[in-house]
Order: sequence, then C-alpha cells, then structure tokens
Amino acid sequence: MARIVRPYGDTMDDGKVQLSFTLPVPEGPQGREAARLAVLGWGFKDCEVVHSDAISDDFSFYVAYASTDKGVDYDSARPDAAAETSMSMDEIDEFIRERLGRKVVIVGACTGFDAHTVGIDAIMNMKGYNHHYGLERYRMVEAHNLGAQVPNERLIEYAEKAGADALLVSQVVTQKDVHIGNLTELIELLEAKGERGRFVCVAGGPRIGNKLAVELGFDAGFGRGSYANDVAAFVAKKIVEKKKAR
Amino acid sequence: MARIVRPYGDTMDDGKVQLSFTLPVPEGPQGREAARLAVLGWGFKDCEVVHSDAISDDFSFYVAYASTDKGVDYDSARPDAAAETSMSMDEIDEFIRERLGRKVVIVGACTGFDAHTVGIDAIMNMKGYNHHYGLERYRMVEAHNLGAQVPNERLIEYAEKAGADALLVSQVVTQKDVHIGNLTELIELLEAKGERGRFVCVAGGPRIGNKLAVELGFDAGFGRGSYANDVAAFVAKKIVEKKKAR
Amino acid sequence: MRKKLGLSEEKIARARELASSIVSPIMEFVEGYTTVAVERATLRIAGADGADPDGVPVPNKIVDSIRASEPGLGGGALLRYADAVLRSGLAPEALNERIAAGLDICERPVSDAAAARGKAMELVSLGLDRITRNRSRREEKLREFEGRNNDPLLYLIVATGNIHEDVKQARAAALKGADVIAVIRTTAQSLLDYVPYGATTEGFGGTYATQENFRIMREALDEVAERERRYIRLTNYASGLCMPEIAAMGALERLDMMLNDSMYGILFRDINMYRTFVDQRFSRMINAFAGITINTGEDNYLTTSDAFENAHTVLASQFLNERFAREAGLPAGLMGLGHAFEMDPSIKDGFLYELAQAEMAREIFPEAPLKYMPPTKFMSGDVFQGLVMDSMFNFASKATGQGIHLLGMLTEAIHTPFMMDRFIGLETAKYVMNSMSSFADEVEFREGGLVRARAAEVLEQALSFLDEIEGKGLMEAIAAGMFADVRRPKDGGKGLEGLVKKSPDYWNPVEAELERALGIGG
Amino acid sequence: MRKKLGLSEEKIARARELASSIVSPIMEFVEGYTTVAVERATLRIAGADGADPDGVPVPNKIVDSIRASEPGLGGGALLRYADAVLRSGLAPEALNERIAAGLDICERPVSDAAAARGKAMELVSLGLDRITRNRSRREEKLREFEGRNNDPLLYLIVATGNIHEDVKQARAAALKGADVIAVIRTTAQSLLDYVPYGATTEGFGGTYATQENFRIMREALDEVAERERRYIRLTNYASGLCMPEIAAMGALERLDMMLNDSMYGILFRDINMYRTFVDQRFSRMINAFAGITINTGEDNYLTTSDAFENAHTVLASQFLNERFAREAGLPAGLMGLGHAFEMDPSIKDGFLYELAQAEMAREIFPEAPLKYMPPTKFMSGDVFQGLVMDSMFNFASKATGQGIHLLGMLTEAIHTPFMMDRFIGLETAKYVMNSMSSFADEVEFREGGLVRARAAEVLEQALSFLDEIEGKGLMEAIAAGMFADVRRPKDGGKGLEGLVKKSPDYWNPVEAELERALGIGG
Ligand code: B12
Ligand code: B12
Ligand SMILES: Cc1ncc(COP(=O)(O)O)c(C=O)c1O
Ligand SMILES: Cc1ncc(COP(=O)(O)O)c(C=O)c1O
Repeated sequence: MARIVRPYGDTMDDGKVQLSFTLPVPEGPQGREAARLAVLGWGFKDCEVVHSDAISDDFSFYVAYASTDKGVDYDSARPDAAAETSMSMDEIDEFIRERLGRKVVIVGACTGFDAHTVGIDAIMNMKGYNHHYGLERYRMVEAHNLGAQVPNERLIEYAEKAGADALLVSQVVTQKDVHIGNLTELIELLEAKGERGRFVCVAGGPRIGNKLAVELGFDAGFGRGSYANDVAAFVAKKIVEKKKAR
Repeated sequence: MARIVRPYGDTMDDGKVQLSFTLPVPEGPQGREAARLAVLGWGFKDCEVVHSDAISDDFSFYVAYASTDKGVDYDSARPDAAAETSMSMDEIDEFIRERLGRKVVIVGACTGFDAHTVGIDAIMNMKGYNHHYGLERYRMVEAHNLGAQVPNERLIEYAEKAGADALLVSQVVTQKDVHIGNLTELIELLEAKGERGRFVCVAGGPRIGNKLAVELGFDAGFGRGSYANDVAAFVAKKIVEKKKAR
Repeated sequence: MRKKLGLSEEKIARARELASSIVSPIMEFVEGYTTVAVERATLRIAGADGADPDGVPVPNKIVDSIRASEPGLGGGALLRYADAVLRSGLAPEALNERIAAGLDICERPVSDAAAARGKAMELVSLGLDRITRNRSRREEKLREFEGRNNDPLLYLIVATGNIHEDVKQARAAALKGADVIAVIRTTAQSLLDYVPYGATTEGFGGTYATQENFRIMREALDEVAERERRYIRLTNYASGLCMPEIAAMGALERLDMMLNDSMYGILFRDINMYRTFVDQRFSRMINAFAGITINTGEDNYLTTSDAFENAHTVLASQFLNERFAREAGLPAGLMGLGHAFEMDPSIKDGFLYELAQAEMAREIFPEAPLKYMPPTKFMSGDVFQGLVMDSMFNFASKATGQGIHLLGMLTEAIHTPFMMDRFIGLETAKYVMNSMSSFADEVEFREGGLVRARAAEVLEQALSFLDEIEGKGLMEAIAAGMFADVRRPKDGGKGLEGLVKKSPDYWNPVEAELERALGIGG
Repeated sequence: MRKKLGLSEEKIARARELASSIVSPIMEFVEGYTTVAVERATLRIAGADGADPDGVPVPNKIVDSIRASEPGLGGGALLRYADAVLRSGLAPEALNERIAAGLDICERPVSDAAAARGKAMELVSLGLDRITRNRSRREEKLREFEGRNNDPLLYLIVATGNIHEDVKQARAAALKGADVIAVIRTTAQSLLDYVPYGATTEGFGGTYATQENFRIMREALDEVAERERRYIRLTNYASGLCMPEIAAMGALERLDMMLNDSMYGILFRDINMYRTFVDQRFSRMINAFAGITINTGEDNYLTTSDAFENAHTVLASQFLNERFAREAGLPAGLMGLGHAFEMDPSIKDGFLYELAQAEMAREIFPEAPLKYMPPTKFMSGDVFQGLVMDSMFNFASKATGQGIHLLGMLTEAIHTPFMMDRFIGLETAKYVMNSMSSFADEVEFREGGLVRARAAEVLEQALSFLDEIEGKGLMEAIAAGMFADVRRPKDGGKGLEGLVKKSPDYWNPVEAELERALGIGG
C-alpha cells in the first residue's frame, strides 16, 4: 500500500522545509535572488530566502524556507538495516550455544590510518556503550580487539591465526572517501587469498550504511547507533546459515 | 552570459545543502529511510540523514545534508527590487524641488487588523530606522502616518482629503495570506471609485516582494531591509513619470 | 529567596506607595461603572451561551436588548435573564436556544423581581460552583503530579488558526516537556466586542478564543497530562474588548493562565481607557476566584521602544499591574508579571544588563511567578543566530529563577512556529537549563559591579517615572503619551460606547459574591 | 587576575614539585640521545630542503645515508652536510638539488672538520637569523595592530585537504573575525617519518603539513591581516614522528602556534616514548626560540574517557606539559595548555562543573594562554543542539578568561567544516562573548558552593594522581596504562628505530645555540 507523506510545518502536507547553504557569489540582491531561484530549481514550489549574509567577498550564506509538493511513499521505504530483528546478549549466547555448540571467534579493528578507537571499542569492549555490553562480555563469543590504525594485512594475518569466524572493521574518517579504499582493499586481499568465504565480514562506523557495505563486498554494515548485540545477532545467524549451506 | 553557480560546502561545486524538516511518521529506521528518499526525491543526488528524533508519537524531525548538481545562472538572476537605484534624502528633496516644484503628499498606514506599526513608522517617522531618516524629515515630503489597524476605506478617505500623491501600505501579518486579501481589497476599492490612477500605490512589509505587489496591482513593493529613501526615490520618480505621461 | 542585588527596600516600598496612590482614583471611577462585557461575563457565569445563525452570541443579544429597552443596562443584566428563565420555565440551555432563534427577553418587564433574584442566585451558584470545582481539580492534579513540571514552567504557543491543528501541535509540545500551552488568539480578536462561538478552524496568526475551543484544548491537554503524569497548563488571552467574558469562559473551562493586563488594550489596541479599567477589574476578580494566573504584557513596551532605555517603564508598569491586581483581590502567587529579553544583541554586556533586570524583577516581586518573554524584536531570518539568542535567554531565565518561561522560537522573525521549531526550542532549553541548573545558587554579583548598578539605576528611573505619573494622574499620563510612546485621549479609542454608568439599583450577585469570596471592595 | 576559587596555593605548589621530580629523570635520559627527526630538523635550519623524484625529502636522504655509513648518526648530521656544502662549493639550494638527484654526501669522509664546523656555524646563523627576523616581524605586527584581536583569540580550523581550498576558507574565516587559523593535518601524518614536500592538494580529513603549504597560507593570512588590520596567527601540528622538523619548518615560515604535546604521540598515536621525549624537547626549544605558542593536547584525554571522572588527568598533564616546556626553555606566555569542554550534556549542572574546571585552569596557570577546546564527543547530527552546546562553551570560555578559543562547529559529528559552519560558529561566538563580556569581572562563586568544591576536588585528585606517577616513574606509569586508558610499553610503538645514542663527539650547534639563547641545559 502506498502512503505518501510530505514534510509538515504546521499544517498537514504543507511541505515545509528549512534549508541553508553557501553560494560562491557576493552578498546582495542578486545573490539573494540567485539563492531563491536555486531552491526553486531544486524542485521546491515556493521559497523565501529569509536570511543572507556575506561570508567573504566572494561567498555568501543563505537561510531559506521552501515548500514541496513531492511526497515520499512511507510504506515502501525499506530501512537500510543489516538485521531485521536483533537479539539480546543472553538470547545470542543461547542461540550460539544451541546452534553451534562452540564459541564464536570475532576479530575487530579500526583499519588503515584511522585512529578512532571509540567506535570499535563500543562494540567490543566489556563495558560496551549506552547500556549495551560489548562482545567481550558474551559468554559464547571470543572477542579480539586489535584497536586502531591496523593495516588490512595485519588484520587478516591475525584472523587466520586466531581462527576467526568473523571480521569487524570500523571506519570513521570518510573524507574524500578514504574508507571506500580501505574497505575495498580488505575484501580484495581476502579474495586474492581465496579466503573471503572463510569469514563473515562486517563493516561499521557513523557514516557506514548496510547498502554501502554490501556493495563493497561485506556481509553487512552497521551505522551510527548500532550496538554489540545488533552485530552479534547478525554474525551468529550468518554463521549458522553458512553452516547449514555447507 | 551564463555563470552557473552551485552551493559550496568546502569544495567548489560540491553542491552541499543543509536541510531540516518534520515528517508525519513515527521516528525509527523506516522514517529515516523515508526522509532520505524524500530528499533524493526532491532532486538531490545524495543525502545523509544525520539526525532524527521523535517529536511526538506520529511526527519526527530530521536533519540532513545533501548535495545537488543543479546550479543556477547567477548572471540571469534579476533581483526583485522596485527601484534599480535609490537616492539619498538630500538628492530626493532636490529631485522633487526641481522636477515638481512642490511638496509630495504621502499617506501611510498599516491596514486591516494588522497592528504592527514599527515597520511603517520606520519608513515614515522623523527618526527613521537604521540611520535612514523617515519621510517626515524630508523637506519636500508631506508625510501622514495613520498608524496601524486602519481599514482600507478610511485610508482612501483620508488620502482623498489630504490630496495625497501616494499611498504607502504596510502588511506584516501574512499567515493564511491575510495580507493578499487586504492589499487586493484596497486596489479594488480604488478601482471601483475610478481613483487607482490618482495615487502611486506602494506596499511594504517583511514578506512583501516587488513582484507580489505588482501582481496585486500596486506600483511597487518593498521588503525587509528597505528604507525611507528607497521608497521616496521610487515614489518621486513615479510621480514625475506620471506627470510627463499626462 | 536570597537577594543579591542590594536594592534599597525603601525605594521599593516607595514605588508601591506611588502605585497605590496612582491606582486609587481609577478604582473610585471603576466603582461607579459597568460595561457590556462585564454584563455578558456575568450572564455567561449564570449560564447564557450559544449564538444565533449569524454568529451573534446569546449574551450579546441579551445585553443589546436590555440596553435598547427601558430602563437600560444601568441596573445590570442578570435579573432580566433570571426572570426570563423563571418565566419560560426552561433550563438556561433551552432558553439560550430560544434567544438564539429570536426570542427577545425584554419584550415584557420583569414580573416578580424577588423570585428572579432567587433564580439568579441559583444560576450564579451553579456557575461559581463549576469554577470552584475546576479550581479544586487543578489543585488536586498539581498535587498528584507534584515535582514533575519544569522550573521555570516552559510555556509554548500554538497558533495555527485551526483548533484541531493546534491540538496536534500542543500535544507534541506537551509530550516533549511543555508545561504550559498558550493558544494564541487570532489577529485583532481583542477588537471584537463579542466572543465567537463554537470550534473554529480559520484564524490568522492565531485561533479564535471561543469556549468550545477552550474545552477542546483542555481535554487534549488533560489526556497528555495523565499519560505524562505532568499537569499541563492552558493559557488564553483576555485583554481586549471582551476581557471579563473571556476570563469567565476560561474559568468555566479550567484554563490556568490568562493574558490580562490592566493597560494593554488601551496602549496597544487603542481601546478606550474607561472601558478597559472597568473591564480589567472584573476580569481579574474572576481570575482570582478561579485560581487563574494572570500574565501581564510589559513585554509589549519593549517591542516598540528600546529595552535598555525603557527598562524602567516595564518596572513601573509591573508596580501598577500589581496594584490593580491587588485591588481585584488577586494574590501575588497568581501575578505572572511580564518582562522580556529584548536587549539589542549588539550591546556590549547586554546579557549582563538583562541578567540585572531579570534578577531585579525577581527580588522586587519575590512571590510572583514572573512571566519572562523571549527575544522577538531582534530576531531575524538568521535562525542560527536566533537560536543562540534564545539560548542566552534560557540561561538568563534559569539563572534568575523566573516562574513562567515563554520559549523563544528560532523562526520568530519568519512564521508562526512550525512543529519542529517548537521541538528545537524545547530540547535546547531543557539542555541549557539542566546544565546550569544551580547557577542562581552559586553565583554572587560583585558589589560595585555593573549588574548591581544597572538594577539600582532602573529602580531609580522607575521611581521618578511613577512620581511623574502620580503628579499628572494615570489617565492624563496615558493621554500625554508617557507609556509606550502612544497618546490615548480619555474619550478616544474603541469600546467607549460599551461603558455604562451603574444606576442605584445596579444588581450583580456575581460581582458581590466574588468580592465577598476575595475579601475586597463593596 | 582576581582569583575566585580559593584554591590552596600549597597544593598547587606541591603539584609543581611533583611534576618536576617526575620529569627530571626523563630529562636525564633525553640528554644522551638524538633522533633522526632532531637531526633532520637541524639540517633544515641549516638549509637542507627539497625532495627526490619519489618524494623522499633531502633531509631524510642525508640522515639515512649518514646512519648507513660509518660512524653513523651518533655524532650528529650537520657537520657532514656543512662539509658537503664546503666541498661542493655550492650554495645549499644547489647542493640540495644534487642530493635530490642522487648525490650521496657520505661517499667520502669529512675532510676538514674545523672548516666544516665554520661553514656549519655560518649556515645555522642564516637559519636562526631568519627565525629571529620572523619573530620580530610578528612582534612588530602585533604591536601595530594592538587591541584589534578578539579576547580570547578565536581559533578556526581549515581541513579541506587542498591547500588552495584551505586558503579560501581561511581568508573567509579571517575576514569574519578569526584570529587564528589552524590548518589541520591530513589523517595520520604524525605516523610518517618524513615531511612531504611542496604544495599539496590531496589530504584526508586535513592537509599535509609541508613547508610550502606553510608558506602559501602564511602569505594569504598576512594579506588579510593588512586589510583587516588584525594580525592573523597561523597554526599547524608538530607532535608526531616529525615533531622537531615541523617545528623547524614552522619557525622558518613564521607560524605562530604549533600543536606540541609532550606525550600525545605516545598515547594517541602509539609512537615510542623514548623517541617522543627526545623529539619533544628539541621541538619545544625551537618553538621557544621562535616565539611560537605551543598548544598541548589534554583535550584528547576527554575524547575517549569521561570528562567528569577524568578532569584530574587533564590537570595532571598540564602540570607535566608545563614542566617539560620549562625544561625546553619555553616561557609561560607561550604555553597554550589544553583543556576541553567535553562534559556529558545530560549532567545536571554540567556547565557549572565546566566553569569550575576552566576557572581552575586559569587560576593555576595565570600566565599561560590556555587553549580551550569545544565539545566534540557529545556533538551529534542534531546541529541545532550542537550549536547551543557550542554557545555554552563560548560562554564558559569568555567567563573564565581563556586565551585561545577553538571555535566549535555545529557539524562536528558530521563532516570537516563547511564554509558556512565556520561562519555560523564565528558569528554566534562573537555575539555571545560580546554580550557577556564583563562576566568574569562581575561574578563571584559562592563560598561552600558547588563550583569551588568541584575545583578543589579536581586539584586534589590531580595531586594524588601525580603522587602515584611519581612513585612509579612516568615511563612506567604510561606503560601501566595510567594515562588515557592505553598501555604503551617502553620499547613498543613506532619510531624507536629513529632513536640514536649521542656519541661523545656529538656536535649540534643549533641545539647549543638554542640552549644558550634560552638559558637552559647543556
Ligand atoms: C573522539 C574523536 C577523535 C579522537 C579519537 C580518539 C579515539 N581513541 O578514538 C581524536 C582526537 C584522536 C580524533 C582525531 C581525528 N579525528 Co576525530 N573525532 C572524534 C569525535 C569527536 C567522536 C568520535 C567518537 O568517539 N564517537 C563515539 C563512537 C561511539 O561513535 P562511532 O565511532 O560512530 O561508533 C558507533 C557506530 O558508528 C558503530 N560503529 C563504529 N565502528 C563500528 C564497527 C563495527 C564493526 C560495527 C558493527 C559498528 C561500528 O557503533 C558505535 C556505537 O554505536 C568525532 C566527532 C563526533 N562527535 O562524532 C570526530 C571525527 C570522527 N574526527 C574526524 C577527523 C577528521 C579526525 C582527524 C582525521 C582530524 C585530523 N586531521 O587530525 C583526526 C585523526 C584521526 C585519524 N588518524 O583517524 C572527523 C571525521 C570527518 C569525516 N567524516 O571524515 C569527525 C567527524 C570530526 C569532524 N567533524 O571533523 N578524533
Ligand atoms: C514587534 C512585534 C509585534 C508587536 C507590534 C508592536 C507594534 N506596535 O508594531 C506586538 C507584540 C503588538 C505584536 C503582535 C502580534 N504579532 Co507580531 N511581531 C513583532 C515582531 C517581534 C517584530 C516586528 C517588527 O517590529 N520588526 C521591525 C520592523 C522595522 O521591521 P518590518 O516590520 O519588517 O519593516 C521593515 C520592512 O518590512 C519595510 N516595511 C514595512 N512596512 C512597510 C511599508 C512600506 C510602504 C514600505 C515601503 C516598507 C515597509 O520597512 C521596514 C524597515 O526596513 C515580529 C517578529 C520579528 N522579529 O520580525 C512579530 C511578528 C511579525 N508578529 C506576528 C504575529 C502573528 C503577531 C500577532 C498576530 C500574534 C497574535 N495572534 O497575537 C499579534 C497581533 C498583531 C496584529 N493584530 O497584527 C508574526 C507574523 C507571522 C506572519 N508572517 O504572519 C511575527 C513574524 C512573529 C511570529 N513568528 O509569529 N507583534
Ligand atoms: C497582555 C496581553 N493581552 C493580549 C495580547 C494579545 O491579544 P490581541 O493580539 O488579541 O490583542 C497580548 C499580546 O501580546 C498581551 O501581551
Ligand atoms: C597535541 C596534538 N598534536 C597533534 C595532533 C594531531 O596530529 P595527528 O592527527 O597528525 O596525529 C593533535 C590532535 O588533536 C593534538 O592534540
């Protein structure tokens, strides 16, 4: 069923949106008019440029309110999530015990030159994050956290030695798409060694989506606000699935 | 000449825009995805929903950054201004003295139930606004400020008696387009009396544009940030023009 | 509360004396008059309600007909209405319908005045009992949900023009932490000499104040209150030509606050001053009886004139509003005296001056739940700068222990609030106020510093201002343009025709009962 | 400055003693060592520069070749370079080109050591003179434009990755009021054991620190400075494997500030601790000589651990950084000791705790131009909430008289700053700081109140922390994970291979000259 929704200012379907942006033109009436036309050009049906100011001689800043007719079909918006349903820590431990009967080995790292450890720690460390314990706390998970700035080669080497079931890769710095390079390289290295099938590969980070991760050859991706139990549930189910497939 | 410009985030032509809006759907992954699709639907080429929060059970708030390819032609953006060039108070007085040789009579009011006087006062009162003296200060202008909440009928009646050359109408409240009604009514009343040609009619207010005013039958419209000398210059020139035409 | 400014208690006392002698001649005048609005309010409390097919309310029809017939309105309206109830043998509701359909109750003179008086007392009791029950219900709920409201109370406006949209917006705001919802009235309703009837969906810049709209919103807020276990106060606007009537309707529908200023209508709406002074007293008596907190409109002084230069006019007006309120039996705990954060943001140390003024109001009116208004005049289309100005306001309010905090909207200069504007306002205010929660307790202002000096200066200026007014007389001072830069002649302005000299046989048991209950006047 | 917290001067003195005895054994160790980076820095001051076609810098080629040949690097690098200049009869620039093209200056042993020494002294003088002229120029301009900078200095970052875009962004920021522009370094440049050469346009999350990039930005800022008649300071990042080299380049190009922490590389970049301790001293001597203000990195402690619980680690680190700086001859006026506004925004009174901590830092280091960092950890995609957090930070900074104020960006959690983000940050900060400008002067903190108690508590905790470190030894404390929850073994981490024991004939006239000029060591 289609349920078309539009932005709401103070009346259903008024389509009101706030925008702000910079234009590489001097401040002035012409700039303001250009800003207004720009917004209309993006498909809004009316636009008021409520503020403009000079950022420098050649750049100017605009705040605008505009409205749109174009709605979106809410019912067909499929969230970009790896796991349809998550499980709690206890459920996951139970699930692993029942279906696999052994500990799952998970190796995690923040790769490349990325030095942000807080994200991967949030997933792996005992303490966890936001009242969700990390993987180290799971009785049926053997978690190895390699920290940050880990070259892909070292991660793979370690995973091989540890007999890992899954690799968790964190990428926080995304400017100039540096993460795409890092993530792609990992998969290519694994494939070159013929080992891609051996590990469940999961990427994560605040700007990482499931779609992107899957596109890059991972099994799943986890973005901002994800917790250890989300990824553990996914990994556990995936391993069971792979076991069945064999 | 066409000079296409696009929003600037931190690199020329990256097309970055910030948006915020409300959707009439509950907060959650599906809402976030709907928000993202909505932004893409408006023609942006990529979009990150960087924040979402529940406003109530059925409404949710989104902040997004998106980028667009669609530029706007800066060179052909014609500002919506009544007067191409303004004059200073002294220049205007001089202009009126030379070209008309008599004082120009201007009657102003904030009409309908609109009680905002500050805007019309800014234009008319001696003191003026932002270091621009008001019309009362002009030696060659006889200014009558009727204040706010003035019915259109009374404004016309007064203008007839005062022998006005120009009517200045302020409209500040614009919700549900109440100003459109008020402004239209004034012109219709004048036309019914066959007096539209007698007065230069100018509308003003923070949400009034020249285009809108002209559409509604006024000679010009002045928006936020306009000053007494802008409107006086316009009025004086217009009267001279009308005199010539006769 | 701990006082930190070292203000002179003598000067404060002197200002109160001046206010008292300024107000006293006004009160003498007020005694002798009633107005069409006072009579309609009285009728409403006694059960008159409804409207004719053209939308003319039943109370207006009754009052107009009494004025048009002999001996006119000087004796009050209630006796006639009660007589009509008696004579018709109908319940008020049914009689109202008849009147709406065209029945003129003044066709025949009152037959049995004593019986009518008895009926009137009965009707008035019903109305006043309902108001008393409302008051108890409010007190009960406040006790039940004690400690769950924010401090200061976070006050949010809704203004869609459509009561049903307003409900959505209000619910959302309440769920996110609003303690007070004010339904802004449609543009210039204050100039209507009647109160529209029924649920309405077509206002400009606000929603019509009608009794049905009050009821609809009250019900919605009560529902959220139960869910959130936080009492949500409802506010509407009285000051204007129907001041006492709207107060009555608010009392009947358990509103909790009411915009009600003794001079707002005169100064900012050009309503006749005699009319206003009479109306404001009756409306405040109703508020007092109903336990409704009034909100005065001193903020309005600063939207037209400069907040630094005219801070003393705000303080002077607070003293006058306080005095007028006392004369109407309103206790300090219900006096939401107004002031506003309207300092030019470019002034060096402007925030500190604001802090001084807000703290000053707090120390001078320690029991009043001061109503602090956000920046409006210097808000611009720059919503980011605006949000930060609002945040500084939030800071100042919490730092000085204000009672009622009107939340600023980042889009103040653009449109009546979008739902998201309100949300942003609430979330950011909660953050700021929580994160500097104990500031008032922690901080002292240096002796000889700019904060103390500013407060002392404003008090001093207010004193001379009051002094001058006392010399001239309040009505003359208003006529001379001493307030808000507007001149209002005594006999000018709207609604003077609604002023009626009480005849010796004027009879109004509502007034009498209120005065008795409030221990004033008579 | 007026002190308002009533902190125990004895405890403060005790903390300084502890810091001194913690640092002293490290200094003893440092005396005996040089590093590849110290040698390269020395060479750069003497004129070595350029890079080979693969991008390997000339100073690296020289040092690598010296290490590879007999007797290695223990005697220092400069003599060999001076000898090569002499022998070749070329100016350093021309020699550099030869080396870049493949010339190995170690093919032959030094022929005339005395002559080479003379040449070296000559080269070093040229370099040091240039640095001295830069310093004078800065001082002159600061005098010329006195009173035109903001207080605190508003510090803005640019981070496009492309030096030419950076220039646009920096110009815009400077025009709108920025006093300091920091060009953020590309991700993980600190882990490179060389400094890239030339203008660069391809960084990630920042722009390469290269001498040419320094020059380009310096020129652009000087231009704006003349136009605005406001000196614009330029900042870059030293701490990392090339700490002394980047300091040297900054000194040569008249940078004004340099990120330079005595332990940052160890803790946050896993650089070997011996290496870091040697490098940081030499780099700080250069900064001190060049009049460059260092910025230490205490903020980093709070990005990983809780700002309330770990406030004392910040203070302890400030004491250590101060001590290390003194040992390098750096006066208090150049110590931009770091701290940060990273309190969880949901903590009740969190802002007051921040105020306490910021004021505490101010009172303990009254002469240091403290560098205060904005909220980063609790910033989220909610840019509106973020803007308000930044505003509270702006308030706290001005209220406590900080020296260097890193402007927060509302999009901190999203991307490196857009031009408009910086603009919004600047405009709102200017408003807040101007409107509460005299706050520090006006306000006292109540005795026995939460603000004073918090400051006293943090000082107390820092004392015990320093006490414990002193007991263990600093290196052992780091190895045990006492800082920032990371364990760094003494022999672990990057860059240990670049550490070189000085041989008895170690000769480094730059070091000697700096020590002499700064009146320290040797
Ligand atoms: C703390 C911090 C730092 C600290 C890092 C300390 C440390 N040990 O981690 C320090 C100060 C060292 C630092 C440095 C830099 N930082 Co930084 N930093 C931050 C900051 C403030 C918070 C990040 C954080 O800790 N978030 C909290 C954690 C819990 O969230 P998270 O990482 O998103 O993780 C969650 C999810 O994403 C997910 N997740 C994450 N990883 C994984 C992995 C898997 C497998 C799964 C399933 C899930 C998952 O689960 C977590 C829990 O929900 C952000 C800004 C911000 N407020 O977000 C900038 C930020 C990330 N940093 C940034 C930059 C650019 C840098 C530098 C490169 C700057 C420079 N040039 O010097 C440096 C260099 C770092 C480097 N070489 O990588 C940018 C990145 C911009 C971009 N999108 O590219 C940001 C956004 C700031 C900004 N606006 O410029 N930074
Ligand atoms: C001050 C103020 C008031 C004061 C007015 C006092 C007075 N005597 O004027 C009071 C408190 C009474 C008031 C009341 C209301 N207000 Co009011 N008010 C404002 C406020 C804060 C500032 C307006 C102002 O003075 N601006 C300064 C002047 C100088 O600017 P200006 O009017 O734009 O004028 C300039 C130009 O527009 C132009 N101009 C204006 N008129 C003319 C005419 C001519 C001929 C020319 C050439 C130029 C010109 O020149 C001027 C100088 O540059 C604005 C919010 C804001 N910050 O803008 C809300 C605002 C205008 N008010 C608003 C509303 C809704 C109301 C009420 C209707 C609310 C209510 N329901 O009770 C009431 C009722 C008023 C009524 N019946 O009309 C809304 C309007 C929303 C909309 N777009 O419809 C605003 C935007 C606030 C909001 N966000 O809700 N208000
Ligand atoms: C005291 C008071 N009463 C009433 C009102 C508004 O009523 P109206 O706009 O209908 O005059 C205001 C507006 O600010 C006010 O301050
Ligand atoms: C003291 C100090 N040095 C250097 C840096 C950054 O350098 P890099 O990211 O290259 O390690 C930081 C980052 O915050 C810092 O605080």
